Amino acid sequence: MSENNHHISSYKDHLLVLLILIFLTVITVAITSIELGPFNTAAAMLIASVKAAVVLLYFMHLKFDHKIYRITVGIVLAIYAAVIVVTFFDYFYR
Amino acid sequence: MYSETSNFVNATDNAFFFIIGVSVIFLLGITGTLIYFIFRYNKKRNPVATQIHGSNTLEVVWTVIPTILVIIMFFYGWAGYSPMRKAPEDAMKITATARMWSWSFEYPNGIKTDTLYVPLDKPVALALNSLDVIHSFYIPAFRVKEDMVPGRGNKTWFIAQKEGAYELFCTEYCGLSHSYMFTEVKVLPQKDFDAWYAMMADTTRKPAESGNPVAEGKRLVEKNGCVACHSADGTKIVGPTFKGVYGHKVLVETDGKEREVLADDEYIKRSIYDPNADVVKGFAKGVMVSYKSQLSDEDVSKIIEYLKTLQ
Amino acid sequence: METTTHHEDLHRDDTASKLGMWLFIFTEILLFGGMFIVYSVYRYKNPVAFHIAHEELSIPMGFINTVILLISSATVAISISSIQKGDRKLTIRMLVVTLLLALTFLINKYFEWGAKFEHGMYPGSDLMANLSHGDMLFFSLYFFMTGLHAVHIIVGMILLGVSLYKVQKGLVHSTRFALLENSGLYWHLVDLIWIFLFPLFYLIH
Amino acid sequence: MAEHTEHKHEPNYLEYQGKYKGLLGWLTSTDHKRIGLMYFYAMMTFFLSGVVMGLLMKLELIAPGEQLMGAQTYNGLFTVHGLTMIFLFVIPGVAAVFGNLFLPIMIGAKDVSFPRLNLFSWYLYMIGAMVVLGSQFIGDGPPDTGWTFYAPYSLKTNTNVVFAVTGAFILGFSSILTGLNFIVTMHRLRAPGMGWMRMPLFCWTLYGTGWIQLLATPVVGITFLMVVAERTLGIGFFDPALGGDPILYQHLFWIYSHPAVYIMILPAMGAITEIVITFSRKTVFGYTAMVISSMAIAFVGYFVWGHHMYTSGMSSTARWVFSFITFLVAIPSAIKVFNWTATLYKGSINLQTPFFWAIGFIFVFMIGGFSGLVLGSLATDIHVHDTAFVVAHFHYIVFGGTGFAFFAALHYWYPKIYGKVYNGKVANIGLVIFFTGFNLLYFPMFVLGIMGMPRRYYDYLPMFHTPNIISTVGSWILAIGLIIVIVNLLRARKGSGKEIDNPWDGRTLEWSIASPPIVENFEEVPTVDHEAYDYK
Ligand code: HEA
Ligand code: HEA
Ligand code: HEC
Ligand code: CUA
Ligand SMILES: [Cu+2]
Repeated sequence: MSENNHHISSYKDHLLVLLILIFLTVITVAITSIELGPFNTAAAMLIASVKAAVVLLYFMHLKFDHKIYRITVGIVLAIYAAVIVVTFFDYFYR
Repeated sequence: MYSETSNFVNATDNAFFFIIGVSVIFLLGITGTLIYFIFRYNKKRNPVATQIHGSNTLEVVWTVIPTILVIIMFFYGWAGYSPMRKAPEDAMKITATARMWSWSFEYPNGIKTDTLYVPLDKPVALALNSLDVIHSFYIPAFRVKEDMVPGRGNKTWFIAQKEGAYELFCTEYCGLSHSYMFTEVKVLPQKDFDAWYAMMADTTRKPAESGNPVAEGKRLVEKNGCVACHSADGTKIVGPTFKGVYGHKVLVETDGKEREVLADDEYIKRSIYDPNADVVKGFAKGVMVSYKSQLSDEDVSKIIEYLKTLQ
Repeated sequence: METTTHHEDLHRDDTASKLGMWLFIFTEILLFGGMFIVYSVYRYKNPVAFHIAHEELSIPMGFINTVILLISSATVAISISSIQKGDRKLTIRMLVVTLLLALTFLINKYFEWGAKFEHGMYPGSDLMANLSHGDMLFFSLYFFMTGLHAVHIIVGMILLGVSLYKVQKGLVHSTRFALLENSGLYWHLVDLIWIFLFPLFYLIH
Repeated sequence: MAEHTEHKHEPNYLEYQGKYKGLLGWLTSTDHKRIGLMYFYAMMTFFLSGVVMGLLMKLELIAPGEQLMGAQTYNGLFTVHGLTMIFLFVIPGVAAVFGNLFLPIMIGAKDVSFPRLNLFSWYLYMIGAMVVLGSQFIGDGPPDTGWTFYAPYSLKTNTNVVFAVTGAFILGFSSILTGLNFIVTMHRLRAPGMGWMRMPLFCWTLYGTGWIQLLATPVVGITFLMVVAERTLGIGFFDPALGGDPILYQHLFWIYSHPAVYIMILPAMGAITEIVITFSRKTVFGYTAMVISSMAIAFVGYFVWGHHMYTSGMSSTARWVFSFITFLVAIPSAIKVFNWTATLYKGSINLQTPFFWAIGFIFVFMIGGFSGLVLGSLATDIHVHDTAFVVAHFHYIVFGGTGFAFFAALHYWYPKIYGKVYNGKVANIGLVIFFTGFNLLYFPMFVLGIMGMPRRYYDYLPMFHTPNIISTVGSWILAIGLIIVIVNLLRARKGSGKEIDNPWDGRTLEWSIASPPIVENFEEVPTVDHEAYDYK
């Protein structure tokens, strides 16, 4: 599968990604410290998802690996999301 | 089996008949086809197989037809079920409370029974509660069932349409005496029901045992389901036996520490009102739950009188 | 998985190991996923209690730990790049830094939990038993989820420790780095989970 | 390529002597075939003990009132019976035994991708089994919660729940690792020319199963851990007295346990597909449809768990959503049944024991499946939920489905596994008795359920007496059939059968090699240049 494409990320890229992640963390803390009501949670979760995507794509190398990995990760996360949605069919409508 | 016993029977049974009907047709059809093929195309009759790789038309046909059938099944099921959720406004409201392993029904005028009495042809809405674990309220003849979940209410309703007595089971497994947690629904014509209702509400009428605290205590212990867990003859069931409790030392665990207490009035009362404060050694915490809402101080002292006699 | 990588060279299949690691990561995601479902349901049912309870947790502490984990993720990533480039020394150095960061994370956690314990707040304590229902759920989840996360940190440290050892022995090198790569993937997963735990427990209200 | 079978110079996997001899040689072996057989022996032991428990329960139920045992014993029995049958027999079931034995061979590989992990899974399985069964003897008595461990009863009861739940957790891990191993094997070790769409259909079902194992099992794992934490540490997750929501427990439990029923049935369907094909000497009807339906069952099956909870107090919206999806999941099963039937058309059917088992499977599976439709529909499930009807449904489909498929597969691959042939006539007689007993045992339970007899009932009202008697008598007939079947197979092993490499003219790769196979299956890895079932 991915035997032949040996993409090696440079150290600089890793550091850049790290900076972005820390920056996003600071933003989350800042945003959640002001009162935004329900958007609070939404914003925090959105940023966490962006961070997770960055980790997955760069640190975990999904961006450079064979696409089978990206597809399976996508499917797994989609199934998980669907499970949450279906669970909340119960809780939202009680 | 039953017909027209409640307002839900028809719709539910129609769904049954449709699903089972379709199923039987398919079952017989497919089984018949299999047997025919085995007969017609066995090695002796048909030594050389014809290779067929498939047919998209057929695949589509036998995907679409079952899909349509299945959607009709869904619809019947849903149509039969959806009225079960909405009790009419004018329904008579009864609270059903389950605990291990007894039932208690409370009527609008405050009386309590362990058998459910309902008037004929009148909607009855039940609020379902449980005090300890999950039970389930099931009247097969009426096609109603709903779980009784502790900590959150649940509800169900029905209109009984035929006079008589019907079984009422607990269908959610709830421990040792799950299979004995059963009682009856009695459907009375409105006139009889009203008479019964008035009689029960009449506080001036006393049961036969009144005046004899020991006998009344015994009746209370039986009526409130204590006997499901406590024997009077020394056998250990789920809880410690009542035999010889009163006046003896008991080893209990209080807040995780063991200690010995004398089973006096005070202790027995605490055991009934707050059973998890002192947990008798060798028994589980949380199995018995408080009877504070069911037994008055007076009741408890009668029970104590009764316990005194079991030495 | 560690057991999968040292076959005789005959059977060696790095891609298989990596695929296996990814599949294992999926199960870990669903493992924590189950808890996130519990968390979101209880948060939905007890919004006020969760709001108040979260203020008991120290944001700076959580923030520091988040940054620590992010840095450690970067160092692992660098160590994987460097082993591929053949820079063994840098690999070793980066792995040591990662392990130290992981240790710091655990020490922080220890103090954080310790402070709670001192206040009488620990699973099974009287204080906890007497909390309101929502608070009780919040702290039960807090201890359970961060506890399980800490277990994963320890497992990750073991994996990285083994990789470090093998790098030093020269058993893991620029053409044979599947073990390190997979341990790295696992470590990123641990980071990934924390990325969600941090806002859920410390920040949002 | 099935023709040339001049081998015999290499020892077969049964006789092979590695570093260790005898039992130790088996216990340390990473050969997938040996591991498969080790699963098989362990599983048969557990199955038979579960069977004896079932028999005891039926004896107790022959009449109202106490017959043999007290209520506590009965409650313990159905719990352990359920745990044994579900977690120790049918969930690993066909996949762990026949998947391990034949998946690598069928795709032309020498072993699975991670042989040691495979052995490790077996050990986890054994440890988990010991812990589950240990809960019988250690601590405060056998768990009495039912295999579902519903909160809050499972949090309150005095019995040994922690042990049983921990055991189930370990078993879950074993199952996850097996699934992982199979998926990677199929991705990496297919022989040259063996494209995805050339894999035998049994492999495809294992592929779908693997994904369910990976993605569903962890959810129940964590749920069980929470139960353990709640019982030992006294923290609240599911106990309403501490603010928890018992219905959430049910959600989490069924998020796993519904997909788990497809873990049980998918490989069984795969095995049946192989048998139907081989014995009609004809390529499968609708290969692609079979592949798609397998994957669809795996996928849709993930979203129907709520049909176990129609009466739990879930929101009405959730109830109809789950009901609707439940009906959709029946479609791919229907497709399979139709394709099996069509495969027979114009075949040249070889009437042998495995084929009869397969037909038996299709019949009882249909009855089980159709009763599933009754349960999937809201109005009717309200009536029969948690009654004997449900018990009948799942015995028909779990025992009737997976159990029948297990025996079908055993009779199908027996010559390959042992290089021996059993007595077909006796096997058929056993099957007929088994089949009769089976229907007598479980069909009355449908009637009981519709009459309203709840399940998990130690005692019942006299009105339920007659069907219960029939059912108990059925269990004895079933027992006789089972004994005949098993003794027949045991005798074949001891006795001197003819050695046969391809007794049924099968076209999948395992029939192209020696019986029993040599240690690494193939002397040289085959190259595949045709579709999965190339009958001419
Ligand atoms: C191998 C395991 C297995 C399988 C495959 C299934 C398959 C199905 N199950 Fe079953 N089920 C269990 C094992 C299984 N089940 C167990 C163990 C329980 C009880 C758990 C417990 O409480 O202890 C249970 C309980 C259970 C319930 C809960 C009952 C209750 O507690 O109230 C429901 C409800 O919807 C249900 C539905 C179904 C359906 C719709 C299918 C479908 O997948 C069936 C599909 C098959 C067919 C439909 C037949 C073949 C099709 C044709 C011949 C073509 C014609 C078809 C049409 C016209 C549609 N099952
Ligand atoms: C694969 C799954 C599987 C299998 C094969 C079986 C097999 C059997 N089960 Fe099943 N059963 C379950 C899975 C299974 N069960 C589950 C999941 C539950 C739910 C548990 C719960 O509620 O939590 C359940 C519950 C259950 C109940 C319901 C309990 C209740 O609700 O009150 C009953 C009642 O009769 C029962 C009976 C039987 C019987 C008689 C068999 C028969 O098949 C057994 C057939 C065999 C024989 C009749 C005997 C053969 C005898 C021998 C071979 C003798 C050996 C020889 C010597 C010792 C010399 N089972
Ligand atoms: C579901 C089972 C159950 C029911 C019903 C039940 N109990 Fe109990 N009871 C227990 C258990 C278990 C214990 C021991 C643990 C404890 O102390 O909480 C106990 C303890 C007691 C004790 C202390 C006994 C001793 O030996 O010190 C008394 C008194 C008592 N119960 C009275 C009652 C009365 C009166 C009723 C009915 C009105 C009742 N119980 C109903 C389970 C039950
Ligand atoms: Cu109450 Cu079962
Ligand atoms: Cu299901």
